[in-house]
Formats: sequence, structure tokens, C-alpha cells
Amino acid sequence: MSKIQDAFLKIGSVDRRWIFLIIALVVIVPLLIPVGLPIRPTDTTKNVYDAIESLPTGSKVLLSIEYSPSTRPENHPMTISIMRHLFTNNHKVFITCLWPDGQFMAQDAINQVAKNEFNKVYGEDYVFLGFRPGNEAVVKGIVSNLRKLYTVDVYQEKIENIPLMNGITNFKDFDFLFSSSAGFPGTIEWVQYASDPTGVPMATGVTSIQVNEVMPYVQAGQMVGVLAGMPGAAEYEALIGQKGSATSGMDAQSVAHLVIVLFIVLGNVAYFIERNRAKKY
Amino acid sequence: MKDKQFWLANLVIIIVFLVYWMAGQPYFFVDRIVMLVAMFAMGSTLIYNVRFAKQGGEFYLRPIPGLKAVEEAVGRSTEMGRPILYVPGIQDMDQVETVAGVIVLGHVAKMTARYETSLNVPVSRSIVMKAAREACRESYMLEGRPDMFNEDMVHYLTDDQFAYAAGVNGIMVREKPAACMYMGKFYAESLILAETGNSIGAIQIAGTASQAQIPFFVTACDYTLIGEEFFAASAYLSKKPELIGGVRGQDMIKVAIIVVIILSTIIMTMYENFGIGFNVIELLTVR
Amino acid sequence: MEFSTILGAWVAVFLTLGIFSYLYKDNPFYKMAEHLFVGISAGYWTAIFFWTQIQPNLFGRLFPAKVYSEDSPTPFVYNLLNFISSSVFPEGGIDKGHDQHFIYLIPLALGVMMLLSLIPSINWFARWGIAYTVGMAAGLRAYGYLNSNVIGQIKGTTVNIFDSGLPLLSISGPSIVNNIIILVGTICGLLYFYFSKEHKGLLGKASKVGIYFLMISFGASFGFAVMGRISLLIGRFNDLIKYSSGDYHHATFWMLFAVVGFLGYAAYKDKNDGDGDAIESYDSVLEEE
Amino acid sequence: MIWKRQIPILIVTVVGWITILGWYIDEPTIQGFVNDDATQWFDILASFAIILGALNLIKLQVQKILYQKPGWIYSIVAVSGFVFSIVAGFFIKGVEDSVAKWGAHVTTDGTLFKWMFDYMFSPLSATMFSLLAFFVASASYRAFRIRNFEATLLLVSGIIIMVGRVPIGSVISSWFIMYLIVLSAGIYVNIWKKDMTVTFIFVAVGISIVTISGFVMGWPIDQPGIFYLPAIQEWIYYYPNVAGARSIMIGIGLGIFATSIRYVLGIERSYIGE
Repeated sequence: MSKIQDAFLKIGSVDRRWIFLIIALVVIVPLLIPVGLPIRPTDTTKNVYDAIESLPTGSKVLLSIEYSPSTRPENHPMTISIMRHLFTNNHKVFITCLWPDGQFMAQDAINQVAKNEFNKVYGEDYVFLGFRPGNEAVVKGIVSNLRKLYTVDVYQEKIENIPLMNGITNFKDFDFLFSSSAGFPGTIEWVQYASDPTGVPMATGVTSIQVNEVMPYVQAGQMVGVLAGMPGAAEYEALIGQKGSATSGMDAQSVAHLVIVLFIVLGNVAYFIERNRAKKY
Repeated sequence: MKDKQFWLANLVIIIVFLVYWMAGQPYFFVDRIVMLVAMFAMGSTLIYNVRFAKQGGEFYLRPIPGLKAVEEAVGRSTEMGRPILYVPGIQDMDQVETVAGVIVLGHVAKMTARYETSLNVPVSRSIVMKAAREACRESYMLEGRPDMFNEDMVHYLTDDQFAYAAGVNGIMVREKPAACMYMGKFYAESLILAETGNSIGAIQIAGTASQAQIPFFVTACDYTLIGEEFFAASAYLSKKPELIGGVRGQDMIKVAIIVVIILSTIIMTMYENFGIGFNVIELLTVR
Repeated sequence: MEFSTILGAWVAVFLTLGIFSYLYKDNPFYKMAEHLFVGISAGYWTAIFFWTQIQPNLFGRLFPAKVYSEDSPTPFVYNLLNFISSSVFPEGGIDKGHDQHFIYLIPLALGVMMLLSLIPSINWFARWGIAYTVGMAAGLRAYGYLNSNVIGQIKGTTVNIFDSGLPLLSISGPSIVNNIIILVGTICGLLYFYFSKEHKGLLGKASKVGIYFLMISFGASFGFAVMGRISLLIGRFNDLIKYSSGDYHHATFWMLFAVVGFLGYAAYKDKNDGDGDAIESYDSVLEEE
Repeated sequence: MIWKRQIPILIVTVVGWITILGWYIDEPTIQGFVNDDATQWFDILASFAIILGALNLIKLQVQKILYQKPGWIYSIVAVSGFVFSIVAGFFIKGVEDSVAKWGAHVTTDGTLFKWMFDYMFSPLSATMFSLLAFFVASASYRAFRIRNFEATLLLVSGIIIMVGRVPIGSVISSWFIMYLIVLSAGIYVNIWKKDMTVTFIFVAVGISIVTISGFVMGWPIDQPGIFYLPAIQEWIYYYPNVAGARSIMIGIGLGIFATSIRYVLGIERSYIGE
């Protein structure tokens, strides 16, 4: 018995670099050799899907991009899937950014989805309004008067000359808002200053770390739903039936989570043995 | 109830407002009246308690373990002859947490001046750098040790979150501080800091209101001031009556909030099940 | 593929592996990447803030294209500024859709004072800017937080707890028990933050229940945080896998070979020589567990 | 003295009152200031401050180089990184005016600045961020100990979320979880009663109950829902978690409100070092 205990203690005091190595391996191996575990959508994800599905064709949807390259793996698949879903149902998409680097991310998604996959016409099917500095002031500006804030789009084209912008003066003219967000300013500012005061429905896709912060808003009905991190993105990919980078990451994600749980268990076993021995002496 | 001045002032304000209201409330956002009432009630509760404490009123404050540990940590660093690292968060002075972090820094600086321990404060915003320097300078002056103060004890690294984390990491690994304190607004770098601090065996005390980061601090640090405890910390440390009075005021407001939650739940239940009363949700919705 | 892209891939791989090498121990690659990061990001944010704030929002409001006209006396100022820096002040004023607002001279003055505070004798100049920041933040946040964090959450907790349409117990979707859990949990959690009374008796029990709810919430946060961090690592490895392809001349493999080779050689040399010169400032910190 | 003390305090009070009361005043100029200008001014101020910070950083690094303090070689790297990014930001655009004017160059493909962003800045920051995956693993190995009931709650809810939210959670049968619960309850009974026989009987009875009901119900993977990880996970984060998060949120809201009021009233003056 004590030999087994010693073995556990040894594992318990292992150099943490072994842990690093194990984590690296369990992430990289499933990426190279995928298994394809089934993906089961959670309710919050389904709610987002249903909300977009129930919009009448040709609805005007504001898509706000608020993340930078560092959280791209989590947010970008959401943006791509939402964009695909919107264009499949022939909605009109308006894209804004609250983060300066969000503009690169948005351009990337537009190139991939709007231009290459759907051949949508700029100015008729979608508009890229771009980034404006000012954090929550930008949200407030879109709510009070969008045209004051955006006189030109990203490509320096005058807003008056863009046909899709006809009849759009402020946030109330949109039918839905989706915010793909990684922090401040982002989802919470949209809830506080835009969706709450105007009653325009919104949904969001957030990084995993933010889920807990936005949950009270979802629970209170201030948002229709939330895509939670990369698994949320994978669930959405499953719902629209188009697999992407989030789905391919799910095997690695699953295995890594299991291994971390295993670490916690092993660490605690060692801790218990240690504590019991300390009691005896 | 003895504070006549306070009640008189309140009465005057209420009367003036009523007159203004009767006069047709020009330029007023009528929709936001609930917020105004709430703000007035809460604000005057705070002021009442501050005045109460200033006039010598005394009351009990439960101990916060993390705060006692601050002084112990400074003591231990002195014994070991190693510096103290203080991180006031990664956000700017427009976040109230950062300001609270700078206030606590002022108190820590007093202790380090007293114990003659060196203090190292890397910051990630220049406005914070300026404010933190001022706070430290004043503390060293008050303790009569301006000779020990050195501008570069508070120094700027970079605005970028992870570059800052990398920089602080480097400082920890190379200078090996005996105590690390993280007080302010934190994001993802919290774990990098706390884990590295753990690996160099420093005493770690954290205080933050960033919800997502509290679990990491709770598990990796020796003590953590959670949310509101962190805001109360500056009052506890300063022992100034006007600040301690504020803590008691906040407690009163908390009780009021609990009462409001219970009441509005009862009203809502009555309204929806039996049609008695009114829809309290409408009242609480501020556009 | 363009040369700049391939060069970029190699640089990116080198920096990525440099940072990852910290997991082994503090070493020259990491230090180089770290210092480069600190330097670059200081410059990066200076440029970003200048071109997204100072130039469009400050100068754009003080010297807008809208009021530029040949007849008024302003062209002189505009032309002078244009002569000083044609990139910041293009000919004919800055066209960012703003009108002219001279009130923006105030933030300009506060900003310049902030810079002047570098001079030791007038270092208090920065205080005015700090004071503005603190005052503005206090006013805006007091209202915002009271509205969304306090009133909004009271509103969220207010539900019809005995809704006859709801089941008594349900694991998914609202139920009477779930409503009660939220109500009780929120109130007890609030009582944990009650400072001016000893936590004994009923208050002690309630605050104990409160801390249980806080802990469940922290646990959930922790779970989500693990999820997020692993996702980001997946993203990083995906990039490295991309750069290992022939299009980028197998950048990942070569760089990995170089970094691991160097660190391995240094470790080997350390072992044989018994001194830590090979890796500068060798430290045993990471082994102390 | 008046410039150093009274004026800053006055600025805080005046600006604070304007921004607080501005929320209630339906007047375009004041609304304009509160909704837009107030934060814009701060952003402008912060942009100046960042220049100040950069100068401070460079001063420290250059000092390190000049006095050849330990690690000065790396300071050269830091300074060259700074110089490079300033050159890319202000002096060399890399493209013609027709592609991107100054100002647009920070976000346009093909510029030197964008190259620096793509291949230096973003890999560095993304990699720093992903280091967290490793730290999170080692932290959960060393720090997450079942010291008391609170820590147990934290761990259990963390583990359930972690496993329940990923695809692998939905292939773990609720029956497996039930067996697991019976076994861990057995360990607990053993510690509590310290009697092998009692433990054995407990575990045996528990396992047979689970097995019999399994045969009766036909081993459905997601029934009963209360033992199916994706379902428990959803329940935890929708209810107990929201209760906890909400009480922290209210506490934080109150703390921030009270602190703000203290500044505006001039009770708290530590921002100028008092």
C-alpha cells in the first residue's frame, strides 16, 4: 500500500515542465489526428440559432466585431458561422468594430464568406462601416445618430452613396444585433447602452472567460442567447451544418479538459496521502 | 437621528426638487426619475454615515484576513531583505478599481517607508504612473523618509496587456520579491502573475473586482480581497472615520437592496398570480 | 508566395517559439522575445492611439476640412501646419466629418501639460489631467454601475416565484425551485459582504451559504477559463502547423530545431562544466516547486 | 499650493457633478458632453499619456544600456523594437498614398505597420496569451486542493463545467456518473464510519440499485437528466452560478458607486496623494 502511496506522492511533486509537455502533446496530437466526437448544441446556442432563423428574409442585422488576434481562435469561427447563416437566409449585414484591430478580423471574415463563398454585392447586401474610436461613446453614437458618427465607410465611400444605407439613421432601424466580443468595450456595453434602452433584440458570441459575466444578462432576458467560447462556435457550426475551425479544435479541447481533470484528481490524491501521513507523525 | 443639519439639508433639497417638479420639470429626463431617487437615497445614506463617524460615532467592523496579511507581508520582506512588488492592475485611472489600487498602494508605501523595505511598482498606464508616484511620494514624506523615495520605484513598462505581463514576469523571476500584491483591475494576465509569484515562493495578496479573475487569485494567492472587500480595503487601512463611515453606509444600502428584492418579488408574485398591485419590473426599467 | 509573407512567417515562428521556450526556463530566446515585445508594443500603441485618437479626434476637430476656405484667415494656420507635417495635417484640413470645436483646446492643454510634467520642477502639471480623468470616471461610472449592476440585477432577480405555469423541479429551464435558488443565493451572497456586524448566528449562517454560492460561481468561471485558454493554445498550434508547410519553407521545423538544439546544447554544457554561463543568469527558480 | 491642490480637487468636483447630473438633464449640449465629449477627452488625454509612458520606458532602457547594467544587451533589443515600430507608425508607410493615406496605414494591408502587426505583434501577444493554457494546467495540479467544503464546491462545479461543455461530456453516460458517485460516497462513508463492512455494504447496495434501475430503464445515455453532465453543467451555470455572480455584481456596483460619490464630494483625495 505504501509503495502505491509513494508513487502518488512522486507524481504529486513532479516538475511542472512535465505537465507543460503533456498539455502540449494532448493538444497537438488530436489536431493532427482528429477523432470527430459528436457535438451536441446547448440551449443558449440553439436560442441564438432560432432567433436568427426566425428573422424575416431581408432583415437588417448589425454585426459588431470586438476582438483582436489574441482571441481569434475563439471569436473568429463564431463570426464566420454567423455571417454564413445570415447570408444563407439573405439578410442584410452591417459590420462595425469597437476595437481597432477588430477591423482586420472583420475584413478577413468578409473576404472569406461574403466575397469568396457567397459572391455578395458590396453596398447592396452588406456594408463595412469599420472602426470608430471612443469605446462606449461609439455605442451611444450608433443609438442616437449613426450618420453623425459614420460619414464614410471603411473604404472612404460616402454613406449617402451606399444604397443599403438608405433609411438607416440609428440603432432602432436594425432588426437584430450580434456582437462578437472579447472584452471591453463589447457585449456589456451593447446591452447597457443599445439593446436595453431601445429594445432591439441582441445575441452575442463571447470568449469563454466572459461567459460568467454575461450570463446574468442572458438569464434576465436582456439577450436572447450566447455562443460560449470555441465549443459554442463548434455547436453553431453543427447547427448550420458547415464545419469549420472550431469543430476541428473540439477533439483537442475535449482531451485537454479530461487531462486537466485528471491532473486535479492526481494532485488531490497526493495531497490526501501527504495530509494523512502528516497526521500520523 | 441626532444630526439635525443633515436632515435639514435633505429636507431643503427635497422641497426644492418638489417645487421644480411642480413647475413642470424643465429639461428633466422624466424616465430616469427612479434612478435619481435611488441615487439620492443611497448618496445621502453614505453622507449620513460619514458624518456620523466624523462626529465620533463608533461601530464594529468585521476583520478582513487579507488586510492583516499586508502588514505581515511587508514585515517578512524586511526580514528577508527582499523587495515588495506591487501591481496596481492593467487598466487606466478611469476604472475605479485602479484608483482603489493606488489608494492601497499609498498605505503599503507608508509601511515600506517605516520598515525601510524597497518597493517596486511596475505600471501599465502612464496616468497611473503619475498618480502612483504622487501617492508614494506623499506616503514617504508623511513617514518622514523622503530620502528613501525614488521616482523610479514606480515605473512604466508598456500599455500592452501581455507585454506588461511578460515584463512583470521578468522582474519577478530576476528580482525575486518576497511579497507580491496585485490590487486593481485584472484580466487574463492575472494567472501568469499569480503562477509566477507562486513559483518564486512569494507571499501573494490580491484584491480585485474582476469577476473572471477572482478564482485564479483565490486558488493561487495566499489571500484575496473579493469584490467589495477590495473597495472597503482603503477605508480599513486608512482608519479615517469618514471612510469607515462609508463602509457602514454601504452596509445599510445592502440591507435596503435585500429588502427591495424581497418586496419586489412579493409584489411581482401577487401581481402575476392574483392581479393585485402593479408590474414592478416596469418601474425598475430605466431607459 | 511573396517574400515578405515568408519572411514574416519565419519571424512569427521564431517569436512564438521564443515565448514558448519560457516554459522550459528563462533563457536568451525568451528574454529577447520579451524585450522585443515590450519595445514594439510601446511603439505600436503610441502609433495606434496617435492615428486613431489625437489626429482624427483632436486635430480633426481643431482643424477640420469643413471650415477651410481660401477667403478666411484660417488657410495660413492650415498651411503652416501642413508645412510642418504633411502627413498629420493634409492639405485643406483633416476630413473626418467633424465640425470645428474649439472646446477641444481643453483636452489639448491637459494633454500637453501631461507631457510637460516630465520636467521635474513642474511635475504636478499631470495632476490636472488625472483630476479630470478621476472626476469623469466617477460621474459616468456611478450612474452606469448603479443602473446595470444594481437596479438591473434587482430587476433580474424579481420574478414571479410561484408561477403556476412552471414545474416545481426542472433541471433545464425555469422552475419554482430554480427561482428560489437564485433569490436565496443572491441575498445570501450579498450578506457575505456585510462588514459592520460580526458574522455570527443567523447572519453567520446566511453568509456561509452565500460563500457557497460564490464558490460555485468561481468554479464555473474557472471551468470556462480553462476552456478559453485551451482554445487559444489550439489556435497557436494551428498557426505553427500552417507555417510548417512547404509554402513557408518549413519554418516551424527549422526554428524548432534551432531553439531546441541551442537549449539542449546549453543544458548539456551546464551539466558538464558545472557552471551556469552557457545560459546567462541560469536560475533554478522554475524547478523549486 | 493652490495650483497643486485646490484646483485638481475643484476639477474633480466640477467634472464629477456635471457627468452625474448630466444623465438627468435633457439638454443637447450637456447630453452631448456626457454621452460623447467626456469620454473622448479622456481618450485624447490617455493618448498623450501613452507618449509619456513610452518616453519613460525608453529612458529606463537607455539608462540600462549606458550604465551597462545586467541584461543591457536585451535593452538594446527593446529600444530597437520601439524604434522600429515608431518608424513603421510615423515615417515609413510602405505603400503609395492612393492605397492608404497616413492614418489609414495602421489598418491597411501591405503597409510596414500592418506587417509588423501581423508577424510580430500578434504572434507575440497571442503566444503570451496561450501560455496561460500551460499555467492553468499546472495551477490546477498544484493549487486546487480539497482543503474544505468551499474548495470542494469550487472544484466540483469547475470540473462539471469543464467536462460537460465539450463534446466528450455528452458521450459520458449518466450511469457512469452514478457509479462514480456511489464509489466516492463509499470513500466518504469509509472515512466517516471507519468500518470496512459498512463501507462494503453501502457500496454493494448502491451499485446494485444503479445496475437494477439501469436494466429497468434500458441504460439511456442522457437519463436521468440530473446525472447527465451536459444537463447538470447547464443547470449550474444558469442558476447557482448566476446567483453567485449576481451578488458579486451588486457588491461591485455598490463599491464603485460609493467610491465615486466619495471622489465627487471630495472626501477621498488620494489621487493627488493625500
